[in-house]
Amino acid sequence: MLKAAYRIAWKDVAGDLRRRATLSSMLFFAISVLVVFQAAFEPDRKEAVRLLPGLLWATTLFTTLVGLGRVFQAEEEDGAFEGLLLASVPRGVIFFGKWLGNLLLTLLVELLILPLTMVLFNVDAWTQVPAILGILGLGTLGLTGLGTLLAAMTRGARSRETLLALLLLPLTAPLLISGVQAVAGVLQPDGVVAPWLKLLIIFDLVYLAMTPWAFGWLVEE
Amino acid sequence: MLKAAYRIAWKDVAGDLRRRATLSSMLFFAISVLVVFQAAFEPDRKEAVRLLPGLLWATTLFTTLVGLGRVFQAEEEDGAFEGLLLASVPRGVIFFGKWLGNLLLTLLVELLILPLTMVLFNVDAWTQVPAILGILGLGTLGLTGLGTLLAAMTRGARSRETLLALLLLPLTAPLLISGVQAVAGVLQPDGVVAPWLKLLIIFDLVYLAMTPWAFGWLVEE
Amino acid sequence: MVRLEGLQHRFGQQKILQGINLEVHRGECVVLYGANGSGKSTLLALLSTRLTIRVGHYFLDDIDVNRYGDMARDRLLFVGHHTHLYGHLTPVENLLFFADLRGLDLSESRLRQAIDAVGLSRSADKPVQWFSAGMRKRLALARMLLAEPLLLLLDEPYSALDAQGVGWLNAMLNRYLESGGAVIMASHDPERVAALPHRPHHLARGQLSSMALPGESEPC
Amino acid sequence: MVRLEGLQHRFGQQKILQGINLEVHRGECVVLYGANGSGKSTLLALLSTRLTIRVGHYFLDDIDVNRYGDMARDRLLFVGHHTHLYGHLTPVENLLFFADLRGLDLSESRLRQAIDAVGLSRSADKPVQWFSAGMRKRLALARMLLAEPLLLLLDEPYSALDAQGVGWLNAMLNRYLESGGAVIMASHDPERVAALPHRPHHLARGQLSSMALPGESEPC
Amino acid sequence: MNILKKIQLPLGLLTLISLAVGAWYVYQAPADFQQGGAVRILYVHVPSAKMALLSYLFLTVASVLYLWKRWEGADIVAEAATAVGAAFTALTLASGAIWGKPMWGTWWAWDARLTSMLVLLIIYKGLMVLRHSLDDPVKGARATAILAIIGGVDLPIIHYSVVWWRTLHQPPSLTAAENSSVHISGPLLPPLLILSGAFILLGLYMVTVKARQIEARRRLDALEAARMHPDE
Ligand code: HEM
Ligand SMILES: Nc1ncnc2c1ncn2[C@@H]1O[C@H](COP(=O)(O)OP(=O)(O)OP(=O)(O)O)[C@@H](O)[C@H]1O
Ligand SMILES: Nc1ncnc2c1ncn2[C@@H]1O[C@H](COP(=O)(O)OP(=O)(O)OP(=O)(O)O)[C@@H](O)[C@H]1O
Ligand SMILES: [Mg+2]
Ligand SMILES: [Mg+2]
Repeated sequence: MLKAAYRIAWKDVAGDLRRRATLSSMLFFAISVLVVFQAAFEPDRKEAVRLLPGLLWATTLFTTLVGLGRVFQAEEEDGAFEGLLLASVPRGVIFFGKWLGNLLLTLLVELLILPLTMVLFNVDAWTQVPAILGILGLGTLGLTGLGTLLAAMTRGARSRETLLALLLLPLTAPLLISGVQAVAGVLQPDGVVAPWLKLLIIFDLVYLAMTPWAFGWLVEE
Repeated sequence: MLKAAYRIAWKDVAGDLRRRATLSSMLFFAISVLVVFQAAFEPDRKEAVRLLPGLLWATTLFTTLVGLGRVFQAEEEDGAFEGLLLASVPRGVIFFGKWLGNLLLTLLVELLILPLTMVLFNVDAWTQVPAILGILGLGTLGLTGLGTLLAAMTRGARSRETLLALLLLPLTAPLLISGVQAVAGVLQPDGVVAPWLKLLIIFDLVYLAMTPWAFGWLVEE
Repeated sequence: MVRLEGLQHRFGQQKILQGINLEVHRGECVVLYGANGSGKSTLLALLSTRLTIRVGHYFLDDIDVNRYGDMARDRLLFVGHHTHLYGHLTPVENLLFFADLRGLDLSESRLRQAIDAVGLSRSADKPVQWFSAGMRKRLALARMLLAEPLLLLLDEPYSALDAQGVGWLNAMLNRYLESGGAVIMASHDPERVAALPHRPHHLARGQLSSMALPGESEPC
Repeated sequence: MVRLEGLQHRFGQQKILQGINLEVHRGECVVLYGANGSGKSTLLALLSTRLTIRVGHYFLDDIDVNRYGDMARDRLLFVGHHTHLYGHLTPVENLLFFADLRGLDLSESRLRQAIDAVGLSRSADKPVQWFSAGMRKRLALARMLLAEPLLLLLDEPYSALDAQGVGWLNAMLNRYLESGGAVIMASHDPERVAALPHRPHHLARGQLSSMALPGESEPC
Repeated sequence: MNILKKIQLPLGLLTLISLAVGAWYVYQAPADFQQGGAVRILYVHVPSAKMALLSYLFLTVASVLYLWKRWEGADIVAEAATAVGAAFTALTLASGAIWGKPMWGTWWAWDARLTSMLVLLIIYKGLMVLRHSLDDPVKGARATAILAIIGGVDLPIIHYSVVWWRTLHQPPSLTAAENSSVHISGPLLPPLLILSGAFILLGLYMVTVKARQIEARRRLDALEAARMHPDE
C-alpha cells in the first residue's frame, strides 16, 4: 500500500534526484530567483531583513506553483494517468504518492534558499535557521497538499497555469499570512510566533485531511 | 505566410479569448498576485511607490514563465508539433505564430495589473500609465521571444519548469534591470529613462533577430 | 464469471450504450465488433471501472463492481488504445512500476523473462520513448504475463503488431483461456481473431447482438 | 517521381537503415512490410522531412529534398501513427488550421464536404478530444482529400478503421492513384492492402527488398 | 581528437612550469602595505576571472563551429569549455568572497562585477543542465550550442546593464576598492602577468583533459549501444 505511494513518488522524482545535477540546478534556480529579487527591489540591508519573510514565502509559493505543472506531467503521455487509476490501490494512496514527490522537491528549494538569502543579503540570523526552516516546512505541507489536488483537478484544462495560480493563491492566503508573520516573529527579538504557528497547523490538518478524500471523488468519472 | 503565423497564434489563444471568462480570470489572477505581494511584504504607501517597478516586472516575469509551460502544450498531444513542422511554411513563421500567442496573453495581464496595483496600493501616477505600459510592452517583446525559444528547446525535458526559470532568468537580467530602472525613472520627477529605454530596445532587437533563426536550427532533426 | 445487466451510458445527452446484457464464463473470449464510434471502447472503459456505471449492474466473480471497485480492479487487466507507459523509464522499470502498483512482488529476472517473451530483450534497458509503435504495444501487452488477472479487457490488441507479434499474442491468449481466464476484446480484425475460440458480438445503436455466423456476417 | 539513393539512418550508434534504394512512379503504390522496430516509420519520417537525411539522396519530382525541404513539404502529405489533431478544436477547425498552414484557400463548405466523405458529418462541430480512435483516424485521413499532394506517406493507415472506413480509404486511394499520385505506406495488414494495386517491399536489417509474390512470401 | 592526445602532455608540463614560476614570484613579492598578506588572493582571483570570461569566448566559437560544420569534436570541446568556465567562475566568486570578508567586511555585495559574474555562473550551469535534461544527445548538443551563442551575444549587454545600473545609483564606496586595480604596479605586476598566462595554459589543459574524458565516455556509450544491437 505505502509501497505503491512510495513507488509513485519515486517514479516522479527518481529521474530528478538520481542525477546529482538536480541538487545543484535547484541551487542555481534559487540563486537566480534571488538575483531577480535584487534587480527588482534593490533592498538595502535593513530593508532586506524586513522583506526576508515575504521573500522566503513568495519563493516557496512560486516554486510550488512551478512544480505543480510538473506533478502530473509524466501522467499526460499515453494515458498513463488512466493506468494509475486502474491500479488496485486506493485513490488516496495515489494522491499521497503524487504529493510526496512534489513536497520533496519544494522542501529542497527552501532548504537551499534560506542560507543563500542570508549570505547574499547580509542577514545575520544564523541561529534562527532551524526555526525558520520548521515554519517553512510546516506551511509547505499544506501548500503542496492543496496544490497537488488542484493540479489533479486542472489536468487538461485550458490555460491551466493561470487557473492553478488563480485557485491556489486565494485559498492559501491564510497560510501565507501566518507563515510570513511567524517568520517575522522569529526574526524579531520580541516577536509573536505561537498563534501564527497554531494557524499554520490548523491549516495543514484541514488540507491534509481533506485532499486525499477529495481526490478520490475527483477522479470518479 | 503571415496568415499561417496568425493562424497558429489564433489557434493557441482563440480558445482562451473566445470565452469571456478568460479576461475575468486573468483579472483575478492579477489580483491574487497583488494580494500575495501585499501579504508577503506589507509595504506602506511610500514603500509601495518604490517597489512598484519591481512588482510590475516581477509579475511580468512570473506570468511569462508560467505562460511558457503552455505555449507548446497544445502541441504535445498526439504529435501535433510534428504536424506543424511538416507544414510547408518556413520555420520562422511557426515560431512567430507561437510567439505572438504568448505575447498577447502576457500583455493582457500587464494591462490589467498596472491600474490594479495603483488602486490597491494607492499609487497616484495615472498620467504615467501610458509610458509605463509602453515600457512594459517593450520589455515583453524580447522576454516572450526568448521565452518561446526556450520553451521550444525544453519540450519534453525533465523538470522542465525549473530548467526554464534557470535559463530564462539570467539571460533576461538586462531586460529586468533596464525595465525596472526605466519605470522607476518615469515615476520620479527627475528620473532617467532614455538610456534604459535604449538598452531595452537593443535587447529586443537582438532577441527578435536571433530567435526565429535559432528556432529553425533547433527543430532540424 | 462476468455478468452485465442493463448497462447504459451517455456522454452528455448522447446515449452511447442503451441496455447491454452480457454473460462471459471462465475460459471464454467475447469479441466486440462494431462501427467506429459505436461505443466499444466506452463499454470496455465501463468494465475496467475507469468510467463509473450509472445505470445497470456489473458483477465480476460475484463482486458487485459498482460498489467494490477496488476489489474488481485487482482482478482485471485492461490494455487499451493507450499503452500507459512512461517514456522516460525503461521496459524493466515500467513493468516494475506496474507490478508495484498492483502489489505484485516480482523479481527482476521474472520481469526480464516477460520482456523476452514479447521479443524485446534487446531493448530492455532503453527508455520506452524511442520505441516503435509495435514495440510499445508488445510491452503493454507483456503485463498480461505478469498480472494473471481473472478478466482481460483488450481494446484492439492486434493493431500495430507484426505477424510474429500477432502469433505470440494469440498463443498467449489461447493459453490464458485454457487456464480459465476470460477475455473481452474490441477489434476490427476478424482475420486475426480467427485463431482464437471466441464468441463474436456486434455493437450497434447502443445494443449488443450476438453474431450467429462469425465468418459471414462479420463487418469486415 | 520519388527516387531514393543509398539512404542511411542511425539513432545514436544504432543503425536503422543501411542503404535504401527505391524508385516510385506516378500512380504507383509501394507498401512497406517488416517486423516491429525494423524501421518503416523511420523511413517514412525521413521521406516526410521530419527527420533530416544525413547520408543518401532523396529526389521528389526532381527536387533535391535534402536541400529544398520547404518545397518538398508542399508536395507531400504524411499521415502517421499520430493524428496531429488538436483536441480542443472541432473537425472543421482542425481542417481549417491544416489548410491555412498549407496555404490552401478552402471554403468551409469544402471542408464540411471532406468531413462528410469520411462519415463524420454528425460530429463535425464537436471537439476532437472526445472522438473514438477510428473517428480520429478518419479525420486525419480526410486531409488527403483536401491537400492533393504529389506523394502520400501513410503509416499503418488501416489501423483503428472499421470495415466501412477501410472501404472508403481504399476507394479513395484507388482514385488518387489513378489520378497520378504516388503512395508509400507502411502496414502490417496485407489483407486490407490487397484491394489496392501495389508493389510490396520488405524491410529487414536496414535493407529493402522487393517481394516477388505478395500473396505468398508476405510476413503475415 | 587525436590532436588533444598529442598536446595534453606538453601542455600540462608548460602549465606546471608557468604556475611554479608565478608562485615563486608571488612568494617573493612584498605584502601590500594596506592589505597585508590577503593581497596574494589577487593572484588567483584576477587570472581566474579572466579565464572565466575567456572560456565563454571559446565556448561560443566552438558552438558556432558545431552548428555550422556539424563537427562532433566542436561539441565535445564546447561541453568541456562549459565545465571549465564554470569552474573558473566559481573560483573567481569564491576567491572574491573570501577576499571581500576582510576587505569590505562582507562576503557579498551587489556590485556590478560581482552581479554579472554571478549571472555568468548561472548561465554556465544552465547550459550544463540543459544538455543533460534532453534525452536525445544530439538535441541536447544542438540546443546547448544555440543557447551558448545567444548567451555570448547577451553577455556584453548583461555586463553593461549591470554596470550602468550599479554606477548610476551606488555611492562609489565599492568602486573605490576596485579602483585599487589602477594601482597595481611595480612588484605586483610581473607575477600577475605570469600567472594570467599560467591560468590560460591551465584552462587549455583542463579543456583538453575534460574533452578527452567526454570523448571517452561517448565512445563507451556507443560501444554499449553496439553491444545491445549486434546485427544492426
Ligand atoms: C565575490 C566577489 C568578487 C567577484 C565575483 C569578483 C569578480 C571580478 C572580476 C569579474 C574581475 C574582472 C577581471 C577582468 O575584467 O579582467 C575582477 C578583477 C579584480 N578584482 Fe574582483 N571580484 C570579487 C571580489 C573582489 C575583492 C573583495 C577585491 C579586493 C578588494 C577584488 C579586487 C579585484 C581586483 C584588484 C581586480 C583586478 C582589476 C583589473 O585588473 O581590472 N575583487 N574581479
Ligand atoms: N469522454 C467523452 N465525452 C464525450 N463523448 C465521448 C467521450 N468518449 C467517447 N465519446 C463518444 O462516444 C462514442 C463512442 O466512442 P468509443 O470510443 O466507445 O467508440 P468505439 O466503438 O471504440 O470506436 P472505434 O472503433 O473508433 O474505436 C463516440 O461518438 C465518441 O465521440
Ligand atoms: N528517436 C529515436 N531515437 C532512438 N531510437 C529510435 C528513435 N525512433 C525510433 N528508434 C528505434 O528505431 C527502430 C525502428 O523504429 P521504427 O519506428 O522505424 O520501427 P517500425 O518499423 O515503424 O516498427 P512498427 O512496426 O512497430 O511501427 C526501433 O528499434 C526504435 O527503437
Ligand atoms: Mg475504440
Ligand atoms: Mg511504425
